[in-house]
Amino acid sequence: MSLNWENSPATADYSIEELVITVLAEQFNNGEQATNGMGSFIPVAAFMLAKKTHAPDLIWLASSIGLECRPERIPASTLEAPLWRDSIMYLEQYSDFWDLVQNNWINKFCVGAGQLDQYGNANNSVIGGSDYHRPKVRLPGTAGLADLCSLNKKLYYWNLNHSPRSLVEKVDFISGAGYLDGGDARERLGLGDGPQLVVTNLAVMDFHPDSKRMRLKSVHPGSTVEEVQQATGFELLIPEEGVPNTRVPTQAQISLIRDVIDPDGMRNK
Amino acid sequence: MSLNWENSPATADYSIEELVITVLAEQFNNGEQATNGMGSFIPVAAFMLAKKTHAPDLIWLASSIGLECRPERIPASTLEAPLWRDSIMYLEQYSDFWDLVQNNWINKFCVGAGQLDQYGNANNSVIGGSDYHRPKVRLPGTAGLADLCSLNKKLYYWNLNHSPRSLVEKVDFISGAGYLDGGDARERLGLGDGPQLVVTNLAVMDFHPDSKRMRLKSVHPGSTVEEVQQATGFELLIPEEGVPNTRVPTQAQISLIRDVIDPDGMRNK
Amino acid sequence: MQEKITSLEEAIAPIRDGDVVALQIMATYAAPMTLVRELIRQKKKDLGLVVLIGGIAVDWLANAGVINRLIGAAVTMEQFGLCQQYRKAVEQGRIRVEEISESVLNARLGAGARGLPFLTTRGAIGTDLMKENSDNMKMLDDPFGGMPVMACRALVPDFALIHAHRADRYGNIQYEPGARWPDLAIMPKAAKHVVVTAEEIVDSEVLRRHPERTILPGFKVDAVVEVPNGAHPTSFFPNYGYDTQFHREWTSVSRNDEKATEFIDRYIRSPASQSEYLELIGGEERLEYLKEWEGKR
Amino acid sequence: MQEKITSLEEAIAPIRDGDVVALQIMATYAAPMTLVRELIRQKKKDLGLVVLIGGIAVDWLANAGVINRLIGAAVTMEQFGLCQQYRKAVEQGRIRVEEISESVLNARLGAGARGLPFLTTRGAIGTDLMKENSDNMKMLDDPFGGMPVMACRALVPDFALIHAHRADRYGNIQYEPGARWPDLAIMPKAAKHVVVTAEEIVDSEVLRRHPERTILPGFKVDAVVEVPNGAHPTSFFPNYGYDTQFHREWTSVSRNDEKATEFIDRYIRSPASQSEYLELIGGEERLEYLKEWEGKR
Repeated sequence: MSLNWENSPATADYSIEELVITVLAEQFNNGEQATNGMGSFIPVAAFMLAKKTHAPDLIWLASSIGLECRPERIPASTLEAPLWRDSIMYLEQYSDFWDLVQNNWINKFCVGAGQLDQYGNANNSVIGGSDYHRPKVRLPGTAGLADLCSLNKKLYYWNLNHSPRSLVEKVDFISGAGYLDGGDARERLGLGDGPQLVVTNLAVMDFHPDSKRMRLKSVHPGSTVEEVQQATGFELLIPEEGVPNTRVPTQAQISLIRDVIDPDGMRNK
Repeated sequence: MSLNWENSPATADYSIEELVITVLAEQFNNGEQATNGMGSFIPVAAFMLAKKTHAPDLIWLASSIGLECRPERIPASTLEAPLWRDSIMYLEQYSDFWDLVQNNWINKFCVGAGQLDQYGNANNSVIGGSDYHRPKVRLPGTAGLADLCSLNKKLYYWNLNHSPRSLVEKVDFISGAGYLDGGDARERLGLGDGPQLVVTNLAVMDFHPDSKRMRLKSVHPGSTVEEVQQATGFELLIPEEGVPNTRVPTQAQISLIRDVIDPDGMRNK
Repeated sequence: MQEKITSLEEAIAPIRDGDVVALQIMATYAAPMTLVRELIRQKKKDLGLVVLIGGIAVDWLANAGVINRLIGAAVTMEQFGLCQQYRKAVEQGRIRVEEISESVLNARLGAGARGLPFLTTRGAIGTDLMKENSDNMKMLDDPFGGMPVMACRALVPDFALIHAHRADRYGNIQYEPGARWPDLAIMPKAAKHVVVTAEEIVDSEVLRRHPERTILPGFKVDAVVEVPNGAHPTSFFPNYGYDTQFHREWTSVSRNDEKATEFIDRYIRSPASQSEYLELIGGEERLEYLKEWEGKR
Repeated sequence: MQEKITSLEEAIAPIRDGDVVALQIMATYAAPMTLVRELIRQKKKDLGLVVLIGGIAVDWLANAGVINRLIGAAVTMEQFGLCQQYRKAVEQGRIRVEEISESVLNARLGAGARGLPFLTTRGAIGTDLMKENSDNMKMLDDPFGGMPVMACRALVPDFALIHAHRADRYGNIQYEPGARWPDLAIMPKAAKHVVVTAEEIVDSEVLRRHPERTILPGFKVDAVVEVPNGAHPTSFFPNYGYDTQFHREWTSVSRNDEKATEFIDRYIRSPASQSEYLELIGGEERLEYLKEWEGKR
């Protein structure tokens, strides 16, 4: 906590998971309320890092249950009581949580998806097969993703396996609404906000404000624009002014992640 | 509790309130779930008496909050914590209570009304005046009566002031649906059950199974059919086979009411 | 974290004349009475009041001309009788009543809390409440072919006023186990702004010992004021019972406009602070007495 | 009062093949696993299973052929990975999935609990879930002119299976403070019949000490069985954590049908009782170990 993170120098000693965590952490700020779902070691690490550096007053709701919890470190599960240790409030789920979420008092959600498409639509349901009821691959299912995607949330996706199979032109099944067919399709259904950022093992993408197509924002050191495009199942928008490198973690961020937040290395699981 | 209530002889030493309590108590039986509203000393006494005599396994929900409570005696309010002392469950109101009530797991309700009409419609809202917004008398309001009347409950009314002003041909305002215009009017709206009994200081009335008009069931000792009819603002149905006297309380019932259930005499307030 | 502690004056000041204000209260049970008095002291007017079962607070606000409309299921002080000042104001057309039943109010506030345009009930079907409130209650067919239901339009009060057992300075609010009426559960979630008085302000660490007792997160609360005995003369279990003597003193004058106003001058307009008010109502001795409520365990 | 205590056999016997059974479970959290094993032991079949987030129980039921359809938001063992037996059964068409999101499932069960034909949400709008579930999810205009909402058809399971911390012999059920997922809050209220296992059966007087912890009244419960460690291998806080080793033992065989069936024969079909099962999974020593869960206070 007393680390001088603000003036800490950049480091080359980081893993891809750690880079993704630092990029995500920067998206969450003081005065905001954010939550994560299950199987979410990366978002949990990002929230914890944000709170220990630039955003001590970020309000983190752990896994929709534990408000302002203080786990000693990331535990072995993000859907179990050790995570929401020392919470200031347990949100009763059926009314408290879904009231506050639907009414947008909780407004940022960081989550993963089996497939994402060029308009930020997410698929955690089924891939391939003859029809919905005979899929090639049955994924876990939408859980709360379908809800949070339609309930005016700002959505932050992470993906540690950037490939033409996970970033596809069109998802096989929309389990979470992104910008649908792009343009104002989302707005026309009365759905606010939507996907903001996609952080992968290769690059960071956002969405064009008008077309809502996915746009390359930065490439991680060691990757090139061409490599990222090749690893993507659709044509990424490339800003004319060029694509910068993703800012690398600082020494202080890495120390916090390794020594304080996640000494057990759950981020690598 | 150890009083030999089953073989206790009738007594002439009772008040009208006590008679009303004993008549109501008989309506509530083992294996049923019943509740009361606020300002309900008479129903509370009736539930407590039933549980101490023929219906120890009646499930009484005190004022929609305290399940199977055990107040030492009737306290000074029926909408305050002393009533639901020793409850086995506090029903959280917004979901638990209204779920169980709407789904008819709680199915009997004992309540008073400012006006009742010949079809058992109840008024606790406004009397007289030029219109709804300029009433001659503003009553407390419907509270939960409008809900419970429409939610398939068996309704038991009490009235300690049997008069043409409180038992009227047509209520000025329907704050609680009885049989509406009679016949199958209630059923056509999909509303089940409805008013079962009206117990006043003069008589006991039920409702004709077809016409749903109020029908004299018994008159209290000391009253006559004619007196009851004169005190009623509409024509009561009088069974051809005659109208018996209301059964008077037993000594055991009176002792329980006076010495155990309501030593402070809240029933007379 | 944003600090939410403020004074009574500052907590109530943002309420504008004409606003819709939701008030926690059930007849004689658990109301933020210090906030109610502050509404009168600040001479608010034309407020719309939302109550489940209003009690003495409604009578006071009616006498002081603070409210001109009421959305609620009932107004009564239960064993202390009708609210006579309120009743007269309604009968004279000074307060317009939008009477709805409990399940309808729950549905309206529940929709407000959830950001939905309406919620539904099967209560109150067939009553005249529907006729008088056709703007906010409409029958709706079941799209799946079942029974029709009544849609109840979302109600979003401008403010909710709440009294709680404890809070921290960031506005996290705790309530002790016991009866939790719907006014507490749903009004503050539905309202745009929430003002809370608490018996005590505590360190956040105290709240963390019982996170299941926290009923509102700090980010949903605008202002918190520490007000011991802030529910007097209503009950606030397990801390204290309602004040019978004080309610009777009010009902002994409440049919007489002049005497009622004198009462309000004396107990509400004159005392400069909560502690002066508490001295007036009998001070420490009276407060100790109220702690020993009937049936306390 | 009606006694509700019975045996595992008798508690599960009334479930008929084809019934819809709602199961409390959140990935690795708080499931009535002894009841799940009893479903397998009694060779139930063609059940429809309702889960919010199903875990190892769904995998077992899939392997044993107990279920042929699933209504739920997700099936996963979180850090232990996908449920492979379930996944294969779906891919082969042996289990039909009606996938709905959490707010839709809450609305469907909430409507079932409240006796309403439907409840509404703004979640899941625009997704393909709507297309695949058009019988149960329909867009509905707001009769007050606001945003349209999605109506979610009432779901009334035949049975709900629940595990709790304690119960009395009349079926009053208590749960300790902590996370209360919607499956616990709403499934048993929506279901026609409720079967509960409890860590301990206690005298009703024990429940009366904390009435706010009682989550279900006895009259809503059909059967109660005392089953210490009845949630193993899922977690049951604060009593014990999930069993990592046991989950891993399952996932090490769950991709192989034959080995998976051997596992189920060994741990579910062979032990004649809960105590034999507990011996098999490591007995007192293992149970003591699980009590010392990570982060316990």
